[in-house]
Amino acid sequence: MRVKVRYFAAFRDDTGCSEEFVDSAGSTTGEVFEQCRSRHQGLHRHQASMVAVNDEMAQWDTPLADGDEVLFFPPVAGG
Amino acid sequence: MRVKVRYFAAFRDDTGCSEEFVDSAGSTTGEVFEQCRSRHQGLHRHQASMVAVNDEMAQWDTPLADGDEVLFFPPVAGG
Amino acid sequence: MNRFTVTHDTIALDAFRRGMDDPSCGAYVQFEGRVRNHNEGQPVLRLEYEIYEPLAVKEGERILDEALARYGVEKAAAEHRGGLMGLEEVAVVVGVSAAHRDEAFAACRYIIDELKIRLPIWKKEHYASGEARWVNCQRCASAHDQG
Amino acid sequence: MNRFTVTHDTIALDAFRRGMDDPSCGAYVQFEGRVRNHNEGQPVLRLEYEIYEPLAVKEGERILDEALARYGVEKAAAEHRGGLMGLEEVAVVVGVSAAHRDEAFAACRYIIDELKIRLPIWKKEHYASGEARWVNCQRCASAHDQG
Repeated sequence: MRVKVRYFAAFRDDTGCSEEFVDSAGSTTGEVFEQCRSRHQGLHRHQASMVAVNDEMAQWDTPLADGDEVLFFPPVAGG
Repeated sequence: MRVKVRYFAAFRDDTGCSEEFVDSAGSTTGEVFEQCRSRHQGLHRHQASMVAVNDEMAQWDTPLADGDEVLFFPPVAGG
Repeated sequence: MNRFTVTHDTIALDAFRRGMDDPSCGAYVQFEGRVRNHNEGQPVLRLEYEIYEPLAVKEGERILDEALARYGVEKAAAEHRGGLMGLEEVAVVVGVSAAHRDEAFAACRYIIDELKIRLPIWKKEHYASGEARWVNCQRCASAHDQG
Repeated sequence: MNRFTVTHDTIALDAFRRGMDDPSCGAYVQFEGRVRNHNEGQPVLRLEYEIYEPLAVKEGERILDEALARYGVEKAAAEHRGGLMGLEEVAVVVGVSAAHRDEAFAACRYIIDELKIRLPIWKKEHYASGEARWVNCQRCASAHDQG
């Protein structure tokens, strides 16, 4: 399965990358994130990080399909 | 004791009067109001009515002195 | 500098808000009370506010001071319009600037609630039927008379 | 008609408020989030907001719908600015028109609270020291990391 991954804000700084393609053996957003972590040492999943798939908010166990676009969001500005 | 009495809003409509002088045997704002009621049939002291003396908020048992200006306020607009 | 003011013209909202700028504040909350086209089922054409200005200003300033002390906000101001006004016109505006939004919301709410019950200001509604009536707050109207 | 909008220019507050007029509404509450000159003791020179617009707009509209349904208010709108902005500039504005002030205050508060935690919007503070830093909400920062 091949998905497109996009990093925002602090995640873009952490990875030095704004988007990349990932060939994944995993099948969920969480598994793809772990794979990205192994590729980018600075990347960490803080508790308030969020994920979206194809411009809809998703969960960390949301299943992915080939061609999906996965958005990794670091914690938002909040307060 | 002679005081000046001023009526506002609905009280002015109730009395047909915006101000008048009252020679009073009473000594408090409440007593002067009762005297005014006997003079103006339409005048009633609703629970939320307020009174001021010489441009300071007062109570219904505030003592008065000769020459004081007493302001009778019907219930305010509120809500 | 008065922070509570009474006007008999249109309230100058832009000037009011410019006066509330404060570089230390991340939050600004503004409340506007406007003339609405109905009350208790009756169509309203316009409102008239009678204000006893000397005491309204004194008590208004006091309420603003209380809000500053109670909530620790940086700036608070309010302006009330008197006289006749038409639909959608602003009768009263309250503004609060604070470092954070918690206290800005709380102080703004406190101020408008206190202004409404403590200031010598009376509202007369003019209806489409041609009638006009002094309006009291519902809490007061439902209370028993004392005499 | 979008009620949640994103802009990269100065937020047009006058136009925003004009859009909130409603003759059936006696209460209007507006919240403005502004750039303040300090955070946690550090002098701030300017802010930068990164917004992922497609999802921010979708989720923003959802939050406005929730507020209308939950509080029964007549109108609700919000606008968020992205990019660099200086001190005292408005980063976000929320407006609510309602028949009465209770629900106008409650809905306005609900909207800004939800926007702050649910929208994909990130804030970078640029300090007088020349440094810049992404800022998270304190609640999130104090929580433990998951990995």
